Amino acid sequence: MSEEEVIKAISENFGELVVESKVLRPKKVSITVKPEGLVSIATFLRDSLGFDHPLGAGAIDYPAENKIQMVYYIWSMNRRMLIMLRADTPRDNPRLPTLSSVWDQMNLHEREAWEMFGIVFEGHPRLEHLLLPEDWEEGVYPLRKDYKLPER
Amino acid sequence: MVVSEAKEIMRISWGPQHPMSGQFRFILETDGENVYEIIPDFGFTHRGIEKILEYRTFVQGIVPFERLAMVDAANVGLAYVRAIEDAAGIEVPKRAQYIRTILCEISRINSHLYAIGLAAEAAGGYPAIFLWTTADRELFLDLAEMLTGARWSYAFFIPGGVRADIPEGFKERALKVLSYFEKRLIAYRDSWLENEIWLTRSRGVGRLSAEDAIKLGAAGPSLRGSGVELDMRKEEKYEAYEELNFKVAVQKEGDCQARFMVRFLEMIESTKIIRQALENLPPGPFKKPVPPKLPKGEGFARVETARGEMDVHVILDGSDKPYRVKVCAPSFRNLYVISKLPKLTKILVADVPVVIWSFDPWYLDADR
Amino acid sequence: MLIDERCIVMAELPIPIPIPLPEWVVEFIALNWETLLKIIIIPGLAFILLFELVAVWFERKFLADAMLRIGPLYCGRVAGWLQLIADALKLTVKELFAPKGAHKVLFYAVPVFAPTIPALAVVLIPFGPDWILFRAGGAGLLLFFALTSLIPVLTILAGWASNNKYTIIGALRSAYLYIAAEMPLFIAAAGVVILAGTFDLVEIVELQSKMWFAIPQFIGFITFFIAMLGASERVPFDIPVAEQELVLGWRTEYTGIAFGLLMTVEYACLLAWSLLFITLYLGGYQGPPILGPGTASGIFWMLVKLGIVVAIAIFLRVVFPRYRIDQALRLGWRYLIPLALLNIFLTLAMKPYMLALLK
Amino acid sequence: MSFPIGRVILGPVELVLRKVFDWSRHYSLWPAHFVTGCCSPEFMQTAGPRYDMERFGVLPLASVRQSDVLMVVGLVTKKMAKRIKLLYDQMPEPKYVMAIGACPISKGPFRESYSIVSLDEVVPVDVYVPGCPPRPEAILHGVMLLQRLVLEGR
Repeated sequence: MSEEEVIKAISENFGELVVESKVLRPKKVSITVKPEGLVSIATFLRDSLGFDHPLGAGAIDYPAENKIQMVYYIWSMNRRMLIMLRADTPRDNPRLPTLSSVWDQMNLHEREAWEMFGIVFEGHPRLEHLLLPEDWEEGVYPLRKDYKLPER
Repeated sequence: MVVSEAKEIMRISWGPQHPMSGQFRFILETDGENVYEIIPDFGFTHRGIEKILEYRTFVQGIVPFERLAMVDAANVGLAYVRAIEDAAGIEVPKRAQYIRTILCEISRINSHLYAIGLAAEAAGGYPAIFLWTTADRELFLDLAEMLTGARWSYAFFIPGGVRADIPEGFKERALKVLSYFEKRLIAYRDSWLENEIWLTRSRGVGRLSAEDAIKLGAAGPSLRGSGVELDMRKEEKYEAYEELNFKVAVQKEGDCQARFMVRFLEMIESTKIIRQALENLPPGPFKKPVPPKLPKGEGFARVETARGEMDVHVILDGSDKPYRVKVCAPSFRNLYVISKLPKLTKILVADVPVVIWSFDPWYLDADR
Repeated sequence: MLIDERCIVMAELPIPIPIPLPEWVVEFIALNWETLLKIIIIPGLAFILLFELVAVWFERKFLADAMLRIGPLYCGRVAGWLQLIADALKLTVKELFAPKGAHKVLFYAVPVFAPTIPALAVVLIPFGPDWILFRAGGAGLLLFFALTSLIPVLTILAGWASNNKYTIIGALRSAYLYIAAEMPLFIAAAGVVILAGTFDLVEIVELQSKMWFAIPQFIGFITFFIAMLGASERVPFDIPVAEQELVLGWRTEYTGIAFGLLMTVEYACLLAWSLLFITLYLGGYQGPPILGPGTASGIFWMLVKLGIVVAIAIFLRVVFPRYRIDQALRLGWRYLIPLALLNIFLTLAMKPYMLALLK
Repeated sequence: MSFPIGRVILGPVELVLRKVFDWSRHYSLWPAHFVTGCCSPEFMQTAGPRYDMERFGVLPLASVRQSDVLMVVGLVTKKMAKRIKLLYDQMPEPKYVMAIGACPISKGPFRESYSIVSLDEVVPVDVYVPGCPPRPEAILHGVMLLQRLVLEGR
């Protein structure tokens, strides 16, 4: 099956960098990676495994495990398969290498993740507000779990 | 303010208050005629829906979620509901799947009519086609109102099935509307898609090659207009699309005309789908009871909305509210492709409305 | 201004004037009541304003009908006929202000002077054998073209004075389009002048008593109509006022009555050009004398033909989207001008046969 | 104190003129093309053939300069609020504001969102049209209410 081939190919080339990889659904693979190996695995995915169509990227906040997980959703056009590339960063000082060099669409997604979660992407050309108004006060990240909505 | 003295490039704001810009702002860098840069300015309609959903139970969350792309509320609502069902492993009865397919296709035709109408308006104040499509949309709004009780935001899909069964008399009325609509489609094709001035305005304008479309991440008709065959209804085979036979509309040229031809052919396919779904509508229950608290889990749904493929990633933590909902909106990707287009082809100031509306972005969908 | 030689004694005054006017006023009216009538009523002020109201009302109703809509309905109980009067009155009451950086003097000068130019151009058109306000000594056509070529100057002034990026682009486009549309107009009209041998509009119309110039000058007829649409900025050439791209083109910054006056410019241009089109190609006031021999049937026929031509121009707005500016210019330079030149060569070559046809 | 002759002579004339101009203003309310939220398809339907807005003389125009009514259709975010304030100031004087949809009135289905404001905090509003989205008949009813308001000479 093509899912196992992909997982096998990745674990061979980047054995220790891959934290965990499993097949969620037929044709949907999820791989959790250490932040240092993110860029190299991403370029490997795009060039050799054919994952060329980026769908989106978002972050998930786990205050219990004190980590923020960034998820990249990439679709491969000829394999007809979706991969969820995940990377965890500590919650207090979230830092991740940028993937906008690999898929240029990630530029916008990373800006959104920065303003909503506070993840600082090293090497990102222009980390500015995307969805929030310009005068949004610094340090307040709305999508984090500890940001309670005003009325509730 | 002048950006670079050498080429006297000035920066025009295609502001939120502009007949063709809708709720969005593009900053154009142009020297009066050629456009060198289209910079999208997001955030004018950002409501923070992903945050609001974390405070709403599953059934309550459908109402704000459908506001993502109100024109195509059924498909968008379906994405959220399927994500929850995927996360909790809920099976939907056969009849509910057929009813869902019917409403999704009605909403798709609605949305494509809106896109074609506004494109005719963008091409040059061509009011007749814009108002004709508005008139035809009224018919489909009446159909949706008869089925669900609401014209736009249906909130008709709930985890486990559909809120109500098909009222009797709906089938005859739907068939009447569809036969009338097929005649209207021929009228649109003759009077507009083959209109000589429209062809000069859209043929070869905003050309997007297949590799660029894939690399930049275009979605839906914008992708299929460039010759890439990717339709979630065929990939994911969700709801009743597996048993119904229909073709995926694909065009090769990748310019504005091709994108609209894709939408036009998709409308023809949608009418066929509705007819087949109405013909062999299976008996049986239309809803399965679902407990309010769903077990812990992670679900991912991909639905082909009228604007492209919407992916919803839901994470449940055992309570009656979702822990986190991540939406990958098609219009967000289309707007990104628009911002990269001036680097791929030559675009004039007069072309900008036609090019923008050929991608049919829905700005509320992009801003979430 | 040529005053009529026939001196009418006050007694024969057709309309008894009950109002106690001073002596010299009655004398003045008695002397040239006919010219006053021309200035105020037919080719003059009232006609242009009335045409403006009727044309805009007809356009809104016609467009609405083509779009399966009803259009203005409740403002006048019958078919919304009072709608335009309501709009005009409302515009007079609106607040007038100029944008911050605008050049105040020029900004307000343009709406005042702009409508006068097409109105002046309408003065030269003959509505009857002797019902012409200003014959311009036999050079009516030349003065007409001289006047109408002033309009792009004012558009650029307005665009520049409004100190807004959109208006500058709109004004420049209007200038490009006007040049591309004016050339074919001159050359096509030259064809008619060669055939008629004179610039005087009255003689041109007299020559068309047996057969209109549209038939011998058919290529010129088509070119003139298309170029006329371009010159009066009707669809598919209404690029300078392209709502979708440039908000309202060079008229964006005007509010209240200034905007109203600039709307009259657009429709007065359409009126002027279609009147010229009728006199040159459709036989002006020629037509079977229905309301008696004299000027009455002439005026009647002019109005009928005007209605038809304007209705066609308005109908085109429903059917066609808009050309891009470079496509419109290409159409103008690459197709219209060669066609007009071809028309001149044909008239030169076949002039004797055409004249035989006309006699 | 001299007898206000001007008031006595011109009083009735001014009254008649006011009546005429109010009549003309209430029959030609030009909104600007400005949709800010998800109710925009419903606004297009109201301008469409079945519920034709133009019967009341409501003709959407391109720029705010020539408009009388600022029809805010749909939600108002903080970023959009600045632009709405800017637009409201640019409109010529006898101007009105119509809030169409539940969001401009009371933030609608997103009431606890962090980036939405209700229209009252931005500009003075004359007519509220509730509904999410309001039916075209409701929008037309709002237009009629505004016409009655204009007739009273507000």
